[in-house]
Amino acid sequence: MAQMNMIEAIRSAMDVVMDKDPNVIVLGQDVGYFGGVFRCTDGLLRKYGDHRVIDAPIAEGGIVGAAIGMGLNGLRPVAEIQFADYIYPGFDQVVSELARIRYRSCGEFWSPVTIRTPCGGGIRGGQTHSQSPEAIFTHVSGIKTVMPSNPYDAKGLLIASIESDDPIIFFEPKRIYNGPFDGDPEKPAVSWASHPKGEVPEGYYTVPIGKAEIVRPGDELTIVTYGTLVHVAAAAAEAVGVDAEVIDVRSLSPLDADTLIESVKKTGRCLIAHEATRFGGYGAELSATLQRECFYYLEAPIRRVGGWDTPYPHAFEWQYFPGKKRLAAGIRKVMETAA
Amino acid sequence: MAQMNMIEAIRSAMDVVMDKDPNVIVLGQDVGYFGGVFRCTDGLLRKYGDHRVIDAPIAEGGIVGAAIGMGLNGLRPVAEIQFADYIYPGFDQVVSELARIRYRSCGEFWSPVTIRTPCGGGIRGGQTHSQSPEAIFTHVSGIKTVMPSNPYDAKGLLIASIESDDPIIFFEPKRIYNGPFDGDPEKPAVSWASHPKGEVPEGYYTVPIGKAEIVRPGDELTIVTYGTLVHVAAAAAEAVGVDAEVIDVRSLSPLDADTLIESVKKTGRCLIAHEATRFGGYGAELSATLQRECFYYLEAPIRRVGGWDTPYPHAFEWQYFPGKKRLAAGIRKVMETAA
Amino acid sequence: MANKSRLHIPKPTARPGDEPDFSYLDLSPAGSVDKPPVASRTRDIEYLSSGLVRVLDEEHHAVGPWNPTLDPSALQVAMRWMMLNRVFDQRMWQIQRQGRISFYMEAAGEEAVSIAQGMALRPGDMCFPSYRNQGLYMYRGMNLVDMMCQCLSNTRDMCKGRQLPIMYHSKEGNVFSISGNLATQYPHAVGWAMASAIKGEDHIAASWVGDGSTAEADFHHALTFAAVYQAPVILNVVNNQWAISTFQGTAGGERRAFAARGLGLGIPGIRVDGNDLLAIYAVTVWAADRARRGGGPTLIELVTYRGGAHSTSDDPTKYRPKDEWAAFPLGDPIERLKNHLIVEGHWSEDKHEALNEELKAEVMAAWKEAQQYGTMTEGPFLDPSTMFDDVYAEPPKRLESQRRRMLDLEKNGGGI
Amino acid sequence: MANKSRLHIPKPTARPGDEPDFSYLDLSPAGSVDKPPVASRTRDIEYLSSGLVRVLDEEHHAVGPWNPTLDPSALQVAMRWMMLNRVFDQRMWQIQRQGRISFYMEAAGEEAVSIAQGMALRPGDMCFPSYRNQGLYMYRGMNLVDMMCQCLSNTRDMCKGRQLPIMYHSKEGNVFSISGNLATQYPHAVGWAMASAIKGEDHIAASWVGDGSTAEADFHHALTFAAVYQAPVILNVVNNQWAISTFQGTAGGERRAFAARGLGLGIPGIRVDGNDLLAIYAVTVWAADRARRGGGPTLIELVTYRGGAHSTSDDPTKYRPKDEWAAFPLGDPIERLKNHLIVEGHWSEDKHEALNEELKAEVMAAWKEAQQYGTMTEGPFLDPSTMFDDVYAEPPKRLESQRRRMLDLEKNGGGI
Ligand SMILES: Cc1ncc(C[n+]2csc(CCOP(=O)(O)OP(=O)(O)O)c2C)c(N)n1
Ligand SMILES: Cc1ncc(C[n+]2csc(CCOP(=O)(O)OP(=O)(O)O)c2C)c(N)n1
Ligand SMILES: [Mg+2]
Ligand SMILES: [Mg+2]
Repeated sequence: MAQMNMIEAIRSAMDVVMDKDPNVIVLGQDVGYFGGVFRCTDGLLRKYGDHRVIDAPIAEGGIVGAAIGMGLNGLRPVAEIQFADYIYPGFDQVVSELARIRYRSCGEFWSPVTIRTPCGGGIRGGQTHSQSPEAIFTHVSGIKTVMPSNPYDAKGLLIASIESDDPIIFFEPKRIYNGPFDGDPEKPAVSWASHPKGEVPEGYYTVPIGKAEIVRPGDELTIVTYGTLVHVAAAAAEAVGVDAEVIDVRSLSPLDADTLIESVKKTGRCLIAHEATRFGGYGAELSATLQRECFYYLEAPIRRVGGWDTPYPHAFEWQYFPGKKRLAAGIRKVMETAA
Repeated sequence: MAQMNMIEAIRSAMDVVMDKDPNVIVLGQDVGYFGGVFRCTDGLLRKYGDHRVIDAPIAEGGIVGAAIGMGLNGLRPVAEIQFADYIYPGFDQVVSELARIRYRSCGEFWSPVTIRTPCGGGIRGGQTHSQSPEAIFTHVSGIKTVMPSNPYDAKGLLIASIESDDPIIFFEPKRIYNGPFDGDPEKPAVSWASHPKGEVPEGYYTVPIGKAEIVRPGDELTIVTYGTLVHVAAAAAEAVGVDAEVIDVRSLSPLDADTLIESVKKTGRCLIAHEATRFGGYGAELSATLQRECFYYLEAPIRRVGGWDTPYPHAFEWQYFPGKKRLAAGIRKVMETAA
Repeated sequence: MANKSRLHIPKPTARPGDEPDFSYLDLSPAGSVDKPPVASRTRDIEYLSSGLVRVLDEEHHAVGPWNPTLDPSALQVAMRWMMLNRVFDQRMWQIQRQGRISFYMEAAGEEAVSIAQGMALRPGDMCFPSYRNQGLYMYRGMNLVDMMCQCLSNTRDMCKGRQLPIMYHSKEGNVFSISGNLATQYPHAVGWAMASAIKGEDHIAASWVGDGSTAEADFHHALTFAAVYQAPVILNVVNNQWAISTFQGTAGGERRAFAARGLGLGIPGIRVDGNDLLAIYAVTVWAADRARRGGGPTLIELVTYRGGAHSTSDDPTKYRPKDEWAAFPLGDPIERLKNHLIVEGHWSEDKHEALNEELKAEVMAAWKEAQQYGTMTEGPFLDPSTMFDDVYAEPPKRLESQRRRMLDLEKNGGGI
Repeated sequence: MANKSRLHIPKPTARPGDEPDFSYLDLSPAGSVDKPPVASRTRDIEYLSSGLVRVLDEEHHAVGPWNPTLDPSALQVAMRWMMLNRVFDQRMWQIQRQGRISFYMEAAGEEAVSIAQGMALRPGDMCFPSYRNQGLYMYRGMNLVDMMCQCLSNTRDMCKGRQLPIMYHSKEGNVFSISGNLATQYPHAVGWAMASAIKGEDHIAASWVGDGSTAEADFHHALTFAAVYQAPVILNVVNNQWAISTFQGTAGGERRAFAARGLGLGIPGIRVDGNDLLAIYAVTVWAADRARRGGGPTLIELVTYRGGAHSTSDDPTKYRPKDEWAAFPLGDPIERLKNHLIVEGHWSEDKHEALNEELKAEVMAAWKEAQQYGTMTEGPFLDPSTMFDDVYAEPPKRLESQRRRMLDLEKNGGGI
């Protein structure tokens, strides 16, 4: 098996599906000749030609709208939005069209668009290159929302997304493109080479959409999280010395509630963590569902750790980012409380 | 005091503030000569002239963007988006600009725009004239989100919103424009005349943003809701015969968590209800906050009743709408469960 | 020019109580606009965006270079479709007024748009219509009973009760599904056309928006993408002078025709008499031919008038003169084709009247049949639990459990 | 025209390894474009959108009707600002390369845009710039130390560490705050200008976007609103030939100049040599005058070249020839003004060199001073808890409690 970082894994996913299915095409800003500002589409233009890897004008609404039209005509478009923060100009096409065409036409028309977009902070991008807007999309019926936390899942989930007949927003936590990150920016960068999930098959495989993964089994506490924070959570649990079960949600909608519920029933305690602004974030949905389903098993209130309810400030991203320290504090809080 | 329905109360709010402050202007589709498709701006053009009541092109992004610019130049714009379902084309201007200008310029620039928009179903409007997208906005730091449930609050909150230096999304539940609605579409329409909150002062007053209201005191159960469902919830509690405390959240962000927490601590049981799609809805935030703060007081899991996780279907709106029956079932569920 | 900066507020020439005034419309006489070769460069055919392509002259003859010289029989067929469109709309409007459907939108005065363009396109071409293009669905094979069942949200409703009346869709007829959000279909058409070119097929796409909707972002997105990739697409702006209560000037139509909107991107524009079936047919064939031969997009502005209210929820007497339609200088598309056929000896008032009655009967018969599949008040009724279908191809589990809870609740009031 | 529909993929004339090729640029000789009265009707001045207004000729003389005949001293001042812009950018670029700031964007090759337009506008006019208009902030009074402190996110940072470097704002100078989202400032400018007209003031607004950004929805919104209300606004498109890796053709610039984008709405467009300070100044004064006198909006396309990388995160050698800038036919704005002043006898190579050294010293001195307010690695540091300020005018309680928790956590690792 090959070693890949997340960029290579994502590129490999597109390569594998494009090779297999001539209807798969890629479009987005700078994805063609240049290979994408994060290099995720590097080499695809040379291999598949300019009718399948298309540099688009700077108009996210146009990219999503045109991709929908292509999908209606039998293609399987993979659209890149350069930063998740820039998906808003295309929001109407996502919510009112992409998510709704199958429903309103009773299945006669549909468009299997996958929208890939890098999200999250930690690269000193400031407030418009750091957002994690996943909660906004999970609330929209008709689309699915996925966020991998490692190269293996990224490739398998992306292939599954592209092949899915449902429209999917595929969030890529850019902080971990090049290596896992335990939340401590002072430590030297780690590469995916040392991580088991950095081992990625060259060829075709899928990771099913709608399945969470227990990345670290444990008995005392369940930490439900996704994206970059999967790694931070594991490190924080380690640091606190709690036998935490860390669950990577991976597929935010559809949500694999069963896996989460089972774990929380087992541990009786739950911490939810994400990078996005906490108020009205996706963690609220997780908390609401888990408290309802696990009420009689809970020994302490479910707590959420998230980004503060402010924009993501450039200079203070490490104070904003819910890092190891904040997660550790959260873990302690959930553990301390007497049952 | 005058009798007003919600349309008249909203119109009166704009009238009162426009009269008081020459910088208040109104813009939107069909708001001028015609007076708005729901008549909320009727008469304002004649009274204040076409430089203060402005018919806009059909471009929600342009309306919000231009309103922001006007606000930056000292005006206090009240923008109407004809249906909440049509706010999405203006989403980027709301999230990336309106909500963020004060922050990114450290208070040097800001624009006090109020966006009024009718939301919710129950008027046979089908999936694009029925949505309640409030959750999406409550997740965005930098804007405030308000939804009144009666004429008195509508006027007082709208005046407070227009006068606020913060940008505000002001949702108007259109099902109750003309009268309160207990969730039973078969019953003859009721007018606001018979409702105490249909009594509205002609002149200036405000209802503070950030304050929930206990609309029906009770001891056995807390129902937290807002908009149209305030009336449905009260009727459902009546029907079930439970001594429920019904709280109208009114201001979704900022949230008056204290009032809610106090009530739930008192009753030990909580049902949350809203019309929007449940998954990832605003009810999730309410539930997450309340379970954390009231954990040791809860005698049963907090439950949420919402619209189903589908688009709002035209012919089945009463099956989609969380009506009296569904709320009653929810109440029973929360009450049944042994502590 | 004034001497200080000022806000200009566009005002229609007439409001209720005023005399209708269409002096603002630039009209050219029939036959006066040259017809260029399809392969012309955009810069050489800018005149098409400011003139008005017309074929039917004041004496009802078909004249000039754009005369498509269609067979009289083809024109009679076209006539029939336009009349059917109108008769259907009138009946459905009444039906809405009787409270038997919840909503309706008519195309009165604009029927030539859908019928002429329907005729000019090939069956394999894909249409992305607006809500006033019901004629396109009809022309492309949707039967009246199906349309009525959609409006009734009954057991035969193609939309299974999910959509507002008139929001049809036809996979078979290659006519896309209507959206509530204005202009969103425009970039879809461009993307569809791009895909056609990518796949090496020669099908083209066409889309329609109203004058008011040109202000939306998707109008710009569509034009930009169409120009950049030279997509084989026809982008139509149906300028019926009014959005809801605002006139075309509020959408930016005061200074330059909508046909000129793409010129800055190198997209040729043609302004055509939207009530002249022959002219519309001719310009559409021209644009389709150009697209199919690799000439890229064309923007067509169809100058017409919204004869009726915006929708059944609207009351136009509140914002425009009652008799404005009668004063519209381009008349009524049905009358104009009728007069043409009559002067050419292929039609008569009697035949017209007879056809009208025949169509009324056809529509009435359809209405009878449609009601058998259910009405708003009488069964059979659609199963409401179908509302959980088609949200996804592979639905999440929670939708299934919500469906069960809903059914449970319908039955015995239990569960949430 | 081909014989079948096809997808056109815009391709730049040269990629790495190719000879630079600017043959696609339509150039007119200096002085060759007529200057119309400000009160002209849009349709009579369409020629301004296809020609290229230039004042400086090949021999460095100022010629033709657009020559603003500015005082030599004014030109020397302009020269100084352009040079300062460049020297500042070069220094900050180095500083970024040394890892002492996180990010930077330079305006190399485009300095004339900000300086000439800054000169042409009045202090009461409001500017809504793009991220490449740092020259505007400078010209309108922001001092270098403040700009550097912003880039350093230090204790004197006007943005309190919230914004990426270069995202300045100046209330005092009437220059708006930079957004990360492209083109969003365009409708703000239009709304601001509308408010000015509503209030009966004669201040105008101006905004800038790049060629690539014209594809965004807000470009269309701004043009539509500006045209409809005849807002007193100048909408500038800085066509520096490149977005990031895509050239201006990918934004729809292959067939028609960006200056023509508003013609379909009746907005006059002027295409100007973006490296000719005199020409830019002249057209901007013309457009400002027109706006102030009630003539409404003007779209100005400034034809220039992005001399540097897109940003410090970019490597342009990956997608365009290394020597493309040197081959750009409109040269370098600083060189051109220098040569003009020299041939007119108001400047010399020596003076130029001396000024350059002086400016370098000024920038170095500023850098020294700026660092005293803190750097990324050395204090004093901003208080991170300021991140909770200014989210709202009246903040919700939860922000206060989050601030407390954050401080608590910073101190003793407790609480969440
Ligand atoms: C995004 C969006 N904004 C607003 C509306 C409300 N609306 C429906 S139709 C209409 C007027 C459209 O006018 P026009 O485009 O001229 O089409 P016409 O009705 O004349 O055919 C408006 C404002 C909508 N449906 N979608
Ligand atoms: C809405 C949005 N989409 C994408 C981007 C990413 N982006 C930043 S600059 C840029 C290129 C802009 O090119 P142009 O408008 O020509 O301006 P220039 O950099 O040449 O001055 C892109 C794609 C963004 N900042 N915002
Ligand atoms: Mg119209
Ligand atoms: Mg550029």
